Amino acid sequence: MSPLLTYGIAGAGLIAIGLYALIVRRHLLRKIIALNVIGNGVFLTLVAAAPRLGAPDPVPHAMVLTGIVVAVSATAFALALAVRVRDATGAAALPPPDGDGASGPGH
Amino acid sequence: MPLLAELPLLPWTVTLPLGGAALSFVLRARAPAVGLAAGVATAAVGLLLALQVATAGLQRHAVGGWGAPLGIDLAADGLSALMVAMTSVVGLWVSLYAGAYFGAGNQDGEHQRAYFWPLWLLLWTALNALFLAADSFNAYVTLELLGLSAVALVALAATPAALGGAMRYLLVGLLGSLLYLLGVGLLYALAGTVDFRLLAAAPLAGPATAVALGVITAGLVLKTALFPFHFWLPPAHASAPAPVSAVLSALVVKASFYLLLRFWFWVLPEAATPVTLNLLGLLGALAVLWGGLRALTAERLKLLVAYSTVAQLGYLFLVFPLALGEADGFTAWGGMTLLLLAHATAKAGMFLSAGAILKGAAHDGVSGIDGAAQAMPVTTFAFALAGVSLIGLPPTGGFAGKWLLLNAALATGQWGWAAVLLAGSLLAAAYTVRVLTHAFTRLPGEPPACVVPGRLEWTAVALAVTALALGLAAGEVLELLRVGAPVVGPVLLEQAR
Amino acid sequence: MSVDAWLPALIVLSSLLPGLLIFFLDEERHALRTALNLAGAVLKTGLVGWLIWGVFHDHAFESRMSLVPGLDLVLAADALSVLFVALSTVLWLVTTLYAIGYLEGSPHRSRFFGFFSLCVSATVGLALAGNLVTFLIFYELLTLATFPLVAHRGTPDAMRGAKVYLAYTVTGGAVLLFAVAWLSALAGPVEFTAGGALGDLAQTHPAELTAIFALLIAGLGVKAALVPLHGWLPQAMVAPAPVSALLHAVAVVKAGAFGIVRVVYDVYGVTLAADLGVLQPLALLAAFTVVYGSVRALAQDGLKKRLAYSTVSQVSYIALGTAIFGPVASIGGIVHLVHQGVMKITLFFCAGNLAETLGIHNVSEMRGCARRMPLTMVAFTVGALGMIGVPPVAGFVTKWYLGAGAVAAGADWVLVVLAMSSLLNAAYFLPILYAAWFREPVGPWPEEHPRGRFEAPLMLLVPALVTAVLSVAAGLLAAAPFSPLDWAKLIAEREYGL
Amino acid sequence: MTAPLDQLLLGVTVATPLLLALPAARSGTGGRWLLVLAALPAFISSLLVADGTTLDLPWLLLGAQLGLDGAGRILLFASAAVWLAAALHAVTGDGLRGVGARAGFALAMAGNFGVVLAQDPAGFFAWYALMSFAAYLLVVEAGDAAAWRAGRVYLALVVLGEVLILSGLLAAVQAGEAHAASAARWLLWIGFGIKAGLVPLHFGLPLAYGVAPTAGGTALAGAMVNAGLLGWLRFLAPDGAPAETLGLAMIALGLAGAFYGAGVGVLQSSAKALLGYSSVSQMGLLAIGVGAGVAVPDAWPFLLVVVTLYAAHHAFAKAALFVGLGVVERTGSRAAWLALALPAVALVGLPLTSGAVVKSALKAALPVLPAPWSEALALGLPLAAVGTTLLMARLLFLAAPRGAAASPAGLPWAAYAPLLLAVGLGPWWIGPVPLPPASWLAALWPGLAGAAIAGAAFAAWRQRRWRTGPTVSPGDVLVPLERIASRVWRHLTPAPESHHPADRAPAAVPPPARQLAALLARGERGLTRWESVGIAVVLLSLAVAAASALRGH
Repeated sequence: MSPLLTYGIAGAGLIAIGLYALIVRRHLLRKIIALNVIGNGVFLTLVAAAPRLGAPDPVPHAMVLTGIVVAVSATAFALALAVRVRDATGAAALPPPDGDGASGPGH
Repeated sequence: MPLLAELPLLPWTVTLPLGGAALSFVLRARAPAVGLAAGVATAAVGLLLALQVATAGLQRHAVGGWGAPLGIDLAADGLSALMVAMTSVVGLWVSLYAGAYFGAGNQDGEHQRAYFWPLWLLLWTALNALFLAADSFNAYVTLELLGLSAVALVALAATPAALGGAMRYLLVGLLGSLLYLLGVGLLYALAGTVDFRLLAAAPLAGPATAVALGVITAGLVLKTALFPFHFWLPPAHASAPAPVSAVLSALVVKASFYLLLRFWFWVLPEAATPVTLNLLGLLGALAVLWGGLRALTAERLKLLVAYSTVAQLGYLFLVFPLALGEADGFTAWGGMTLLLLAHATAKAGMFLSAGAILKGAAHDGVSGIDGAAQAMPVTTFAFALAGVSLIGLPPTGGFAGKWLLLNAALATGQWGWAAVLLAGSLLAAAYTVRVLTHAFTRLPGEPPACVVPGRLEWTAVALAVTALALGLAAGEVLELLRVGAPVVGPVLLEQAR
Repeated sequence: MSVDAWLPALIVLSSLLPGLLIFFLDEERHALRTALNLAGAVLKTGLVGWLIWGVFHDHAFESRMSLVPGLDLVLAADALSVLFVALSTVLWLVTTLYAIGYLEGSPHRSRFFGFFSLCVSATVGLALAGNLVTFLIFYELLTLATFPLVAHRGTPDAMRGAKVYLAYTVTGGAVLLFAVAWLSALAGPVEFTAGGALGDLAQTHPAELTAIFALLIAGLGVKAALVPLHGWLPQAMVAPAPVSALLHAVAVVKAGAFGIVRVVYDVYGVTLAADLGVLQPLALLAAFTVVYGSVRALAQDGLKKRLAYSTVSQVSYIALGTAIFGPVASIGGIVHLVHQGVMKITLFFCAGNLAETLGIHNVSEMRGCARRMPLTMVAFTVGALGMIGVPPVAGFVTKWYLGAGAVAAGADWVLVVLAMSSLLNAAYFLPILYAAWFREPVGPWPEEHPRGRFEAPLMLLVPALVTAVLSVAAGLLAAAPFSPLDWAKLIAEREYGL
Repeated sequence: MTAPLDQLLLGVTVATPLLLALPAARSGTGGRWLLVLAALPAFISSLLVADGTTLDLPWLLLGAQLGLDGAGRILLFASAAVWLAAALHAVTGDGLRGVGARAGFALAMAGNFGVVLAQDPAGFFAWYALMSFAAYLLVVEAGDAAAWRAGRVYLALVVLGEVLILSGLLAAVQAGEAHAASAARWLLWIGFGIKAGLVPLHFGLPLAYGVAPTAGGTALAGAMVNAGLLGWLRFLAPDGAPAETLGLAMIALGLAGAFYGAGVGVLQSSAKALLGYSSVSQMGLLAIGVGAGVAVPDAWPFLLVVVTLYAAHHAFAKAALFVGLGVVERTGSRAAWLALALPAVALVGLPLTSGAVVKSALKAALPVLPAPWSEALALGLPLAAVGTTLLMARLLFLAAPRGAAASPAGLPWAAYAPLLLAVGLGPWWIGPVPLPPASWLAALWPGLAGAAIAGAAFAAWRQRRWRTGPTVSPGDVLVPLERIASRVWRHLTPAPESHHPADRAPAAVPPPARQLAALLARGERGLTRWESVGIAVVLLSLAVAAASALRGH
């Protein structure tokens, strides 16, 4: 079993796990972490795809680095937002999508 | 115009708003002035770019002189030029509107006023960069940037609803862009490049390609809020401040759709199968119906408008069965583009007028705008005109687009899609009228005085009128669209002769 | 490019621009608003006069503008369009006067007159439309321009009526759009041409053409209030009197009827339509509508409602005449475009006067009102007798040609329909006249006369009398040159290539 | 051959009453003189205008034409005279006091003259309509309940007649449409028959005559009735198409009318209504004449003359009777009452009267008919004359002045005397038709027989043996008809509703829509759940991937 395949399978597994968690977990922190897991899975897959024709290819690594940067900033932002949500709604979970029913002056 | 052809407009369309964002973030007190200036400049450059492409054809610029495959390239063909132009027009009017919308009154307003501009200009940067991105990875970065700034803008309205909507929006957006990134990575692994042109040239086939296309499609569709992935859009768009809602509905969702087009029509047209095309078309049709019905029964005005966005996005997906794989695809292609542009302007106008009306309204229910026609005739007029374009009544851009799509559907004998177009029109008419009847309903006693500054009114009108003018200038738009178009064919099809 | 290429566009603009300007006038600028209105109306009348002269001498007027390659906006003038244009222009002038008097002192007049002018521009536009798409465009514009007029009062009633109105017309518009798109996908851009524009398609796609015809008629039938698509018309009665007058006489209902005429003569060509066998069903439908409308009118107590159902019945005369193959019947149908217009607008003016001056809304309240408002009731009587078909009022000429044409075409059953409808018309109009002229007045009416020596304000009285005179003249001088009948004959000649 | 002056006269004939209508109506009772003036041009042109004069008015209506021919001249003369007399009577008596009545009088006059002169179908119809509708104002002049009822019936019949006539004309004008031609004749027969008292649509006549004041009644009975007849003469003229059935039908109904009118008329208790029935009976005889001409085209030319003359004679006699009744009513003078006998015997057709001439002429024409009919008529006409005699006897009985003679202002005889004169001189101006002594007896016995019966009845009455005769309300068959009509009407027409039918507030979202909304909301909640979203994402990517992968192979 070549390391490449291992990486690939591992990446896919991570993505699957993350997706599962993102779906079933209610707590925002868990959802954010789940997204990070997915992200890592994606990165792993990219890295796995990196060594082509023997010589390692720098481009995917550059991509992954960029991806990580993006992921970090996104996570930070998500965490901040999660805190705001908890402050506003009292629970660190997604409030049910305020369906209908006209509410007071709010826009 | 040789001079115009020489101008290096591509980089400016990105750097101008970026600089504006930074500047307005630093000079917080002056934010509105700075932001507005930057906005106007960006819009001007964007429109010039469209003119440049129209006259001088395809444009390409290698940032920092690197060039593909490694460097970052900016490229503009007809479609992206139109997208940039659309962003410029909507952006311009929204900026003018926002300048008057975020009152300097309460502390909350101050906060919004301070943070709106940098975020909005950042968003604008991301949009332009995405539309001009020449490679799929650059597109990923701009996509993320776009998503983050959009979420931040939604969160500006600090209400629980807005925060919840923003959070959901963020999670979905991240998931979508990650899926997209996965696809891009796979394609790179296969083709060894992320550049759209090279990808299109590369002989891509096999299961890995298929998986790549699958995840890319899923991710982008998720971000485009195609039915049944629309669940995040209405709360986010409906709870954001009016100018933000306008930008989100008019522009942001179009960005991911634009990428979808790039991949399906340029990169992997040969991977399209009747099944997938009809699947996308079907989801679009369902979106039209579902969104229309939800809008018809929505009780809050902005939610109604948001669901109308869901419906209108559905139309765009009819382009897959109608244009891709057809001999003369340009009819549907042009129709889709016209609808896209018309919806951008009309929907922005609708959100802006809704925002203006609700500022003076007792509550944000649809019935809260009773008597608006008396208090704010101009704004009501804008709303109505925008609605007319959404319905697709002549002579608006919506009509031109629908007409082309209808023509394509009928000439190629794909009756179902024609029926969907009509049903959508009727639903749109129904929910527009629902609002207008309330607006025209006369309140007892003296008509309420108009409370909002005039700028909130005529900016909305301007956008609605743009949607109308689009119908009259459809010919020019289609000419520009032909530059580097992935499909060919006459503008209107004939079956018999 | 000569002025001939501008005239049609100018005619549309002559009411469009004033309308747009009026929107931005503030409520108090009565004088300016009135000036704009009348200037537009008079200018338009002049231009139309020129147009008539030109068309009579076979000038070709055409303004063309390309929206999209293969999708042109064409305004052209042929005999038929000129007939309709002249009608709407003259009646617009009159109705504007009436409206100015009617709405004196009521709020939102700028909005009202703005949409009023738009409405007329749309009507004239679809009259001058040179191809199906242009027609469709103005057809929809008309829907949009009339909605705010119907909703003008803003009362729950008005809103409901307007809603129903829009529900019907927009649906009809969608059907029409579908049909037009289908036809264009089949035959390319369809330009109106006397004798038909479809050429040899009949051989290749008979089935499609039949289906499209049905769809077109369904789409147009909504505005033309063909049963069972007529439901909106009585609802739209909540509109202010001038609007109802315009809706029934010129704008909406007539637009539908005009469209049917166009489709039969200038799109399909009457011969092709006859060959396809689509005329007979249309004739039957129209005939049924004629009778049905009259029967329903009988059962209405609200004056305007009764008039509305009478419109349902009368307008179908046009479709009926169109659907009977043969020049004579066509003349009858076409000329009724004008005749029904002038007569019905008279009736609505009078109804408005009664409501304004005496607060009469129902037939049951009209006893003796002729003693109080003789002139108004004279006009009303003229209109009513015309509807019944009593010579020399215009309605008689229509019935004459319809009947003669039907017999000539061997469709004798139409005579029975005409007879029934005449009887029914008499049955729901004569009692009104009887009560108004011969019964003792009842009900507390405002004692003091409004102003001046006249029973009703001059601005309300004069238009009614003018249209009444017109409807008599149209019948009495039917055989004179340039009478509506004369013009209809010219049209029929050109359509049938006689 | 058409001199401009004659053409001018024709125009003036119809124009004068039209133009004088408004002034006559507006300028008080003095305006009644204008009505006399209005009838003069017609009278003059009936005497002066040359035969075959035509006046074309191509711009009018559908291209109108006025003209005068033989039959037209005779009827114009009679009508003009009758209108003149009626107007004169109104002036010297106290008729036509109402504005509406004067207007109606003038307009109906114009219509009547127009009908006589019109040479084109549309024009004929137009004048006919003008006359009929304007006459409504004369019928309801009295303004009491009976008048309104009669007016309603009259109007209904007019409309029905107009519709039938219009349909008939439309069918007729399509020359060469054989299928239409015969239908047209039947329609026109019935349509015009309504005015000409055709049984069973006759009930308009007695009803209208019964309520109309003298002047209006005279015009109705003396002049306008003939418009219906003229319609027959103009449009039923044989044109080669076989029409025997129609002709025989006309004869049959004509005969029926002759007897029915007499029979029911005798049982009337109002003299005027009785005159109505007498008209029904007389028009029945005329219908026989026309029918014979229709059935036997060869006899048409002769019958045309006969019928026209008969109509003129009937016009004068009936007008004299009507005016006479009016005079007797006002003055109560016995002389006036006795004078009624002259037109009465003229109607009966005793020798030396115009009646005798026209009746013998009619008899002379009838043998042309096929077998059973000629005999039936040879027997029927005398019997009808007996009936007429009874009618006239009953009339004199009813009209007999009761109470002392009054002497009102004005010249009550101003119109009566000339009419009597005209009736008396009838035989001479009707002229040419010979009256062999042999037929004197034939002309005499019905009168005598009738007189005998009447005398017996009168004696019985005098003997108090016969207090109250049975009576029939005017408009016999109408009574049941009216009941049915009113029921239908109530069924069709609404009860008055309130001004504002819209007090109910509009439901913002009607219930079904609300259910839909709930349904959609539930669906939306389902779609919002992360489970569904995640699954959808996976499914979509798999679907696309799978599809394109399969494509790949």
